[in-house]
Amino acid sequence: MTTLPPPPSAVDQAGFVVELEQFSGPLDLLLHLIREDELDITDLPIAKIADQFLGVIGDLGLSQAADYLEMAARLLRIKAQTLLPRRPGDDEWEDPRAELVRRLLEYQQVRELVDWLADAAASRAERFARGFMPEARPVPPAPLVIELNELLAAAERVIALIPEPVLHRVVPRPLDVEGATERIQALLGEREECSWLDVVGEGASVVDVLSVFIALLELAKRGALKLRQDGPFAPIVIRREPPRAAA
Amino acid sequence: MSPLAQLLEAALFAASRPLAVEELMTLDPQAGEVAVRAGLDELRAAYATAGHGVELVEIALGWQFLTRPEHAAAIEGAQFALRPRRLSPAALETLAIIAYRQPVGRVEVDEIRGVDAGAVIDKLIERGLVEVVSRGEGLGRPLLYATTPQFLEILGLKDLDELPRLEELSVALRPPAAPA
Amino acid sequence: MSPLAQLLEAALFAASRPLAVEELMTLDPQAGEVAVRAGLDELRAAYATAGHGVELVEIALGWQFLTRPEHAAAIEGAQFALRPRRLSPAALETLAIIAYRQPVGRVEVDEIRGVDAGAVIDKLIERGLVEVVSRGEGLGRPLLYATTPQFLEILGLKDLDELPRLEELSVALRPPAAPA
Repeated sequence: MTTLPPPPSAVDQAGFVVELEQFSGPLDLLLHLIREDELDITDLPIAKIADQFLGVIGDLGLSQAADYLEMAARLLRIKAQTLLPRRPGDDEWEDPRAELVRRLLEYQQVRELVDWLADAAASRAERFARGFMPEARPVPPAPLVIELNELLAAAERVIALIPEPVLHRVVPRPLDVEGATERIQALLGEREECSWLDVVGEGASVVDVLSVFIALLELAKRGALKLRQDGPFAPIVIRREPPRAAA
Repeated sequence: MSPLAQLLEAALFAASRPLAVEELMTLDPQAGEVAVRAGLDELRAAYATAGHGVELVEIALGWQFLTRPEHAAAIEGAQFALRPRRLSPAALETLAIIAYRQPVGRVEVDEIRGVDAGAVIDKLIERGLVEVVSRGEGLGRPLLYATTPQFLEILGLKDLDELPRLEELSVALRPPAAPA
Repeated sequence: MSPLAQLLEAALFAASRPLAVEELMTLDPQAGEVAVRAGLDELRAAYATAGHGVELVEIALGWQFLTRPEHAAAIEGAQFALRPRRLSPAALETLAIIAYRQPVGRVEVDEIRGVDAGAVIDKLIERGLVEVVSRGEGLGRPLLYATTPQFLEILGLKDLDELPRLEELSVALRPPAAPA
């Protein structure tokens, strides 16, 4: 039985979890679930723990946080792998849980260190250092030392980083923002709304995508259109602005 | 007390941070390291035996007068001094990893914690607990981080050797990867 | 020393300002003004008789520990002898780029170092080693940076022409050849 911790305290408007008081990350949450059910880390019932993990991040609204989402995906993949049948006597078989188990053990040790550090900090906080400075005059800043050799060594390091005398990276084709702008305006001249794919088409090059993107942002800034995306990786919807008055 | 012990006392009393033996040696050019260490021992003993509310403590690679723990509640209650804010679990995790792996790059910290540690590391740098010490080898020459003397100070440690050894923990951490 | 005198000692040590008798009375609700004054006398006497480098002094605003005047010169001298600070490798690299390319914009520095140099440049400005000299042409008219006279002063150079030319660098860095 999993008792749910209180909901997260700091979720910004965009829905991304900034910092949780409850868990410091997906490994922490995972360890919490394992401890609560008194499960054996080295022989993890992956199906059970994956379902619990998904349940908790859903309830906490964590499903938008990339780190938690990535862990969820990893758990599901391991779960799928463990469900695959394997031939008896297959020596090549490697437990798909192994990597996760290693990370969990390592993380568990970090948590143990955290407890030790927190205790040490708490006992240090029982002692105060000198609060009052009799000589309140400002202390001059410490003298700065730079040796010419140090600077030259730094210059050499820097030079070593430059393959050639600095050349600007050459883009194979210049961005065609104007062309993209015209294409978008033409499309919106015909319809109220179109999608990202309508503008860029299939198999667009990086340069095309960038051109369209910049053109869209520019047009949106000018108030000529509105952009909407219903969720991460959802299609981008481009809408003419202001909407033409209904006939 | 000897004149040197008195001079050390005055200097340590006036400072708000731990002073290293080398720094204390600059107080009196005549006194060498041996004399300064003897003076510190004399001073510590004088405070320990006469029943004082403060004591001389070796901490953060230096020496510092600190109040005795039993007075903390009264001093804080009277609002003459504030206790430092506690570090968040995320900050402590990051500090633990940096302390044991230093010098260490951000990617390694991220990997062990399973989250992006960039913002936490920036906060720790801002608080003076972590600093950039060098650049590593490899792609993009990543910055390498290490703990500062102030890290030792907030934990009340003399040096990094006072951290628990990994073998003493109940689970074993994999050894840091050997540099390629 | 009595427990109350020890508590007073710890509080006076930790407080960020002199404390009045009325304030010190809040440390221990059981102790009245008479007891606190007696504790302060006891504390002052303990420091005065045992030969200490600090003393308890009553001033207009209240009570506070001060170092004895005879140590003032030594302490101030030692405070002045702060450990000289060195620049981090990142700062040195940035400084080297600005020194050799000035006036130079941030984007160019970023490009050469392969990382965002904004924070490092700000630190160099704060330290008085680098300054904004003008705005460049082009997109957003970027700020252009150059080294300051203080940069030359720290390096002991008369002017920028005294910086070794880049072609000479690897020669200049090689240790002087031993006489054959």
